[in-house]
Amino acid sequence: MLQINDVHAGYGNLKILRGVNMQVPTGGIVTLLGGNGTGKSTLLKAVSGLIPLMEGEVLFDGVAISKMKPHERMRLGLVQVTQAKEAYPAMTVEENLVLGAYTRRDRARTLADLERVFEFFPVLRERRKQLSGTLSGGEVQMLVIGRGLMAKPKMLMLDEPSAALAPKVVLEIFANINRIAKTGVTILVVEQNVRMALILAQYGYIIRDGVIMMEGEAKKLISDPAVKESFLGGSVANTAKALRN
Amino acid sequence: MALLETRNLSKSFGGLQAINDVSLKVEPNTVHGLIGPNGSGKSTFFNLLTGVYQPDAGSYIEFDNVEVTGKPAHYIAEQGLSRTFQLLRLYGELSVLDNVLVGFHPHTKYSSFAPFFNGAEVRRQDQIVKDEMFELLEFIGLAEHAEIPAAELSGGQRRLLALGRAIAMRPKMLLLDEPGAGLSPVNVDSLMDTIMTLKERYELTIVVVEHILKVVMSTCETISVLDHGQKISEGTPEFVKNDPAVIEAYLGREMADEDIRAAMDA
Amino acid sequence: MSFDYSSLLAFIIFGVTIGVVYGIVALGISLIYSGLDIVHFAHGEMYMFGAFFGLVLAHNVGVPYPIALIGAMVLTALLGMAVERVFYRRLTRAGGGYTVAGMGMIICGFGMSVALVNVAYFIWGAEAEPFRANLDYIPRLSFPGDIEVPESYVLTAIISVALMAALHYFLRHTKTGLAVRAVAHNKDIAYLMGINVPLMISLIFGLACALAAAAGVLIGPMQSVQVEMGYLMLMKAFAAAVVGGFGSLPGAILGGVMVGVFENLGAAYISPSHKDIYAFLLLILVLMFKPSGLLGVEAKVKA
Amino acid sequence: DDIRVGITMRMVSENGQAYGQMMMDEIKGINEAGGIHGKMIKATLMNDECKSDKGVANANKMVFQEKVHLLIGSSCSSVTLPIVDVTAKAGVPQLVPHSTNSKITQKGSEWIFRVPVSGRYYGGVNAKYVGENIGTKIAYICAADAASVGDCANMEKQMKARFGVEPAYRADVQEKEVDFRSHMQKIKSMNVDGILVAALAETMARALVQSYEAGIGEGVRRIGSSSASNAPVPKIAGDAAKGVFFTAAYAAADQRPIAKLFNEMVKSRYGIHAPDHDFSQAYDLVRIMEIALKNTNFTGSLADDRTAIRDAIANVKGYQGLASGPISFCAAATPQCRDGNRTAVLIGYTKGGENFETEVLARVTMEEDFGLE
Amino acid sequence: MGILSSIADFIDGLAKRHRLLPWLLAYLFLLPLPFILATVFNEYLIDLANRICLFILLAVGLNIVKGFCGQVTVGHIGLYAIGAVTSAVLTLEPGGFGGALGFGWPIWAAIPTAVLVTAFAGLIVGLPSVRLEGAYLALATLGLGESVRIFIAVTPALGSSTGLMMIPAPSIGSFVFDSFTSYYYLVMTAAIVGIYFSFSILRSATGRAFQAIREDTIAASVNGINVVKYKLLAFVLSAIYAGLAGALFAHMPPGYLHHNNFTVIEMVTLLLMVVLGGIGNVWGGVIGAIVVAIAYDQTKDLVFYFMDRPVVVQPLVFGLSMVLLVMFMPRGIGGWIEDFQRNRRFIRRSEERLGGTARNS
Ligand SMILES: Nc1ncnc2c1ncn2[C@@H]1O[C@H](COP(=O)(O)OP(=O)(O)OP(=O)(O)O)[C@@H](O)[C@H]1O
Ligand SMILES: Nc1ncnc2c1ncn2[C@@H]1O[C@H](COP(=O)(O)OP(=O)(O)OP(=O)(O)O)[C@@H](O)[C@H]1O
Ligand SMILES: [Mg+2]
Ligand SMILES: [Mg+2]
Repeated sequence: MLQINDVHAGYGNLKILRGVNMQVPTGGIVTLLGGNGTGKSTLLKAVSGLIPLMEGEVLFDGVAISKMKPHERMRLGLVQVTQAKEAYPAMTVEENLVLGAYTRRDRARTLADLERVFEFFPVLRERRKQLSGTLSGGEVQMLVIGRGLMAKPKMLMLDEPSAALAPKVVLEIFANINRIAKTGVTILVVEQNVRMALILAQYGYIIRDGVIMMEGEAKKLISDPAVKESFLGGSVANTAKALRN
Repeated sequence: MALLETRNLSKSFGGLQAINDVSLKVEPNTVHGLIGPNGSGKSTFFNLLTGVYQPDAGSYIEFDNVEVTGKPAHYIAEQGLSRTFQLLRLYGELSVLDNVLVGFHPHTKYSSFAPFFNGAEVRRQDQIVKDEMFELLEFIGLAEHAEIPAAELSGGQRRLLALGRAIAMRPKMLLLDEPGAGLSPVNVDSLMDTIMTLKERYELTIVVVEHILKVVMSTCETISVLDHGQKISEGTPEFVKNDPAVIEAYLGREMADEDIRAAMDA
Repeated sequence: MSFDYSSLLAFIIFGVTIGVVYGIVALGISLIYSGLDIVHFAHGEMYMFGAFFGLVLAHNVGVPYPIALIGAMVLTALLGMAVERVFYRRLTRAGGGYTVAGMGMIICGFGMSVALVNVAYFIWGAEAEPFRANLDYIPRLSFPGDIEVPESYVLTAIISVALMAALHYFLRHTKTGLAVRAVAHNKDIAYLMGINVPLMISLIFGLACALAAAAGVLIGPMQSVQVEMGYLMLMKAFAAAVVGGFGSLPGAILGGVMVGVFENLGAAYISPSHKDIYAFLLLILVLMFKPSGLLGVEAKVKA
Repeated sequence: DDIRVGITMRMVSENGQAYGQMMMDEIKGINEAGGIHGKMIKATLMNDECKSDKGVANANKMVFQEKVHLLIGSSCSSVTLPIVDVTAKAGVPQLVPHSTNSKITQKGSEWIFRVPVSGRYYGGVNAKYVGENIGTKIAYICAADAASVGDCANMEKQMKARFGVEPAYRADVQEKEVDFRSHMQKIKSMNVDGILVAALAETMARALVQSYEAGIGEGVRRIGSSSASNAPVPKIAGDAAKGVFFTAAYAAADQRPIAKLFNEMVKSRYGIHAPDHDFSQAYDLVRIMEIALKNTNFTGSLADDRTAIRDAIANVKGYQGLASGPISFCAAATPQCRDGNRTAVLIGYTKGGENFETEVLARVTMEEDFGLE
Repeated sequence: MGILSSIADFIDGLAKRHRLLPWLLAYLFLLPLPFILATVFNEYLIDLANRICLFILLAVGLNIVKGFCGQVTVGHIGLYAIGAVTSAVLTLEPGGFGGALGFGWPIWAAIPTAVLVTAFAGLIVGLPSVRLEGAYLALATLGLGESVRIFIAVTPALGSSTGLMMIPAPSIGSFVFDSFTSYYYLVMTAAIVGIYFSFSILRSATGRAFQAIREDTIAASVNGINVVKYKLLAFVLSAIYAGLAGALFAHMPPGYLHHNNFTVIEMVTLLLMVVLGGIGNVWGGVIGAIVVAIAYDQTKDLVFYFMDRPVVVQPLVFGLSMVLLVMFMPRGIGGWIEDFQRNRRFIRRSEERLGGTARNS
């Protein structure tokens, strides 16, 4: 579905990505992991076209999309959900969601999808008339994922969907991502919550300083001591322990 | 004597009751956790305490034996209540040093007109303060970056600076709103160290909101749990994490990898 | 002297008829503000250019008045889009808000206003031009108390209301309208929604300038057309947009009418020489009591 | 060595540009005909936008940097007023093309000479005519620009002095007022004999049009202030200009050959249907300057030359050009000596529109002291 | 660059030894300027320098409220007008020549009073800032500023359309400040003192509070800054500058004021100075004032002939250059200076660090 070949990109003169290679198979869930500031979000922006490539190419569904405008890529079914907190603050929740379906012409199906998003995230139904600028952090996160879904994507790229969410919601979100994947949507998810991400995904990449440092089957990575050392030091893994004690 | 006490604290936005009759006490020199589902009102609670929002009628907030209900934010800050924000809100164009100097503002000794009449005194005092703030920057590990604008810091350094700015106020109490969000696991560990050191070194009382349970569970003496604006539980970490109401509303069941995978597939 | 109710009625009617014109210019300003987050200080010049385009079409080309109106709207929309594309685009891309970039926008707008006035001056000269339109097919309105409203004002009121209704429908009930509003807040995300952002920006600008042109052509027959006509209209329209609430379309009209009536009453009963102050007075009064304007929504961002 | 002349005028307005251009053309004509005693006139033209600070800066620049022998300007009273002090202090003769405010010459500068008719004469002529031929129940609409405020005040004073009447209605409106309907509505119910509209051209034209729209009949006479002579008034007001009368310093309907020649010259060179008095005054000014310069003995010392030019202008007596009456100056620094033209013509529009027509109703010469109490 | 940084180092060094020394040097340096201008060029340039000094005062003052405190005001010119008209009316003789109001005060009492009145007016212009932000504030202050001008324009007691005239020039004993040169010492001193104080403010807690409000109002209030007080303070301080500049303008020969010296175009010119120089940078305002005033003056007699018609191109050039400036140099000249300073600091810091480690090892 998505093929990233030797991508270099960055901001202005500053090069962040230095030759990234990745593949996301159709219908699969792939996760991209890495420490703070290693270039995960930058890679997603390069794929969705928010920043230009310096070198390399990106193929989506076999089509070279490197030269396309963001909205053109989006029309092909490549949808990105950015790193939280980027809803339209002065619009209501419902308007935000409807915007997600902007490129679609089938009104009836759009409404059905709206219902589906409300089923995934019932809070949003309660808040449908509220301005999204006043939502709590977690609510906004749900809103932007829901909005991504409204576009009826072939592939969804999620940037840290579980950040700043309550533990219970984290599982819900991941379960929902899984359900979304089951409906045939290809998923690329960037995460800090390593354990959950690797449970969810079939395949994982670990990025460091703008290059892919390690990759492999998620099942293998989760038990790989090297990964554990650099990532599983904290967060959910230890939460379990803390709770047990 | 509690350092901070709220009674019947309420706040509604239009039809939404964001905080509903919360009474809470924080004892001096403790670390107090505040957890709860998203949208349960934790940040709103902080906003009410620090005067960013005005509470509804009937609420009562007392800090350090002074009633501060409905007082303006700067007044409350002057009483010694300091905080960080979920979205940091640093002064992006100011240098790192200036950021902490602004934090020191309530303790400025000269009047705001002094630069006109008594420039020498202003400079003398500023020099003293600057030295002091430099020490603080050394403590949080940003001394090297004192001169660069805050906007040029990396994500993790920004969180540190936000903390530094809050401490520069020499507060009696520090409110931390999700200090660990977005930090990689390694950085979360050093955050916990920092919190404990702060408490000791500055004899601070700290209230921390955090979703990364490890942080609250291992640093807090007491934890309060909010849900839909109401306090649903309070006690030691041990008590809270076994409270069925908290598990139901917030924690969820503790699960092994396989169970999680099964739950996802369900 | 006993209080004269019929002249009070007259002043109110006069205020309303001129107020709707303020309203349509304000509508454009409001649209640009809500769409692009910028206060367009050169909008008065769009109004002026619109009036001149209409004049050229009606007098030099010789088309009938209604066609001249539409032609002027199209031409001015094109002019506005060109100005936006060539000059403003760079700035709006740098970010909205009223920090450095926002200040830049104010100055840029003023600069553009000065430049456009001088371009117009070069083309048409400083002298005012009469705009004679044959409006005999429109009825003259008569009110009790010997008040007559000439046909040009009647026409203005009708067209203004129609334009507003059309715009309101467009923004609230079409998907393109929703997209226009989305572009306002965050262009990056609008891109990710699949919205053609540059096109929307041009669309917003074009619409707003077309509205200003309509006002210019409508008011031409009443007040003649002159290169310097833009500034005063801009001030009134600003007042109207703010009084009604920036970003609120019905608000712009309400604001326009209020400004029109308020200044007419002030001029009639307090002092005619302070007339322009009344609009500002109203603006400041409203802002002090309702900072977001009468019908504006307060988009407070959460702390 | 040239004779340096500085001109500061409002360039972006009405015919401002054309006046400036005509002055430059006339000066070029003098140079082409051999100049003054073999010297060329070097003229610098600057735009003061009708703003006093810019005008003063222009004057300073011309006096101290360009080192002009003679300064011409400005066309706006509010700019001329401060420049009078600049030229008085620096000792530079100044010729005023068309600022009518009476205070300009009352400041007592030895260096100032006014070519146009001072505003104080207009009021008297207007009042006399109105009171004797139209009636004394007059409504006043006065715009807030310097000229119109003066015109209104002078008229009001003279109506009071001659006929003992106060205005029947008076509205002080803004300089660029566009909506007079509420005033007209009030005036309509008052049965006045006439309406004085004192305003700049466009504003006046709008008021005239709106007075008919409000339903005030032709029986009520419309009286204009001196700017009624500017072409935009009949052009914009159209039919509403017909019957309007006003006082000015030049009538295009003047039957003298010199006037006819001038009208044709302006029409062919600048494409203007009929010149107003601002045109004629700008032209007269250049002629007066030429006469004065010809009578000056240039010594080569700037200060002496400036003084000599001043004295030469003060010696201009009975100049008969386009102006409504003879222009004479004298040496004393008084308004009596320096308001050169004391003759106002009463002009009426007989047809409005682009190709408007006027007629001369009367021509009145006033005493030197008139209006100075 | 080498020369620049050695000059900057030199000044820094001086400032370390004595705080006021660089200022005194600058003052001494500027003292003979009129004589240089008059002999090398011509007297007119002194007049230009005087006007530049007034613009510097205005721009530096505007920078306090706009650049430091981040409040978008378009009403500054109204304050300038208030300062000018107040001082003028106070000093004019009652029943004097112009027919305007007059109180016959001595000038040295009138100027401080005018500054106080303006400061108070600044407080009022600042009031909307308590509740309004961004565009709303810009329009509210625009309204207030224009209202001041219109009010002056229609009030005969304040000059209305004929203006206030023959406003007396200041004098000490028998020495009258009525020549370009003597007035230069008055306005130049005022400008230097104004710049100095502007720096003092910026580098004090007051200045930091202003900047904190500019960056994030909510965070500032939580940091114990009384936002309302400091916003108003910024307006009042900038009004003091405007009031002083206005009063000095009123008494500057030929002592004439007219309401159209205070229109929106003048306001925009001021904004242009601040932005060209660099917002939030004290030297920015100074440089902007100098550059704009000189550029304006030099393009004054730029007349092109198009088909034998003289076309005054200055306004067009002025407008377009404003647009292009904002487009291509949004941070102004001050932006360069800041970058330069930052680089220098960076180099010095790394040198110190290297030196430090060298000693340790
Ligand atoms: N707009 C920008 N301009 C310049 N540099 C940037 C910009 N955005 C990010 N960077 C830099 O690029 C690098 C990579 O940033 P990126 O956002 O991709 O990190 P990330 O892997 O998503 O980290 P995190 O886990 O903290 O979100 C960082 O060093 C950051 O400072
Ligand atoms: N200014 C406001 N206007 C309207 N509603 C608000 C406002 N601020 C907060 N809310 C609402 O109050 C509720 C509590 O919000 P709050 O930000 O306090 O949650 P939280 O507990 O901090 O959540 P999170 O953990 O996600 O940060 C939310 O439903 C939010 O939508
Ligand atoms: Mg990221
Ligand atoms: Mg929160």
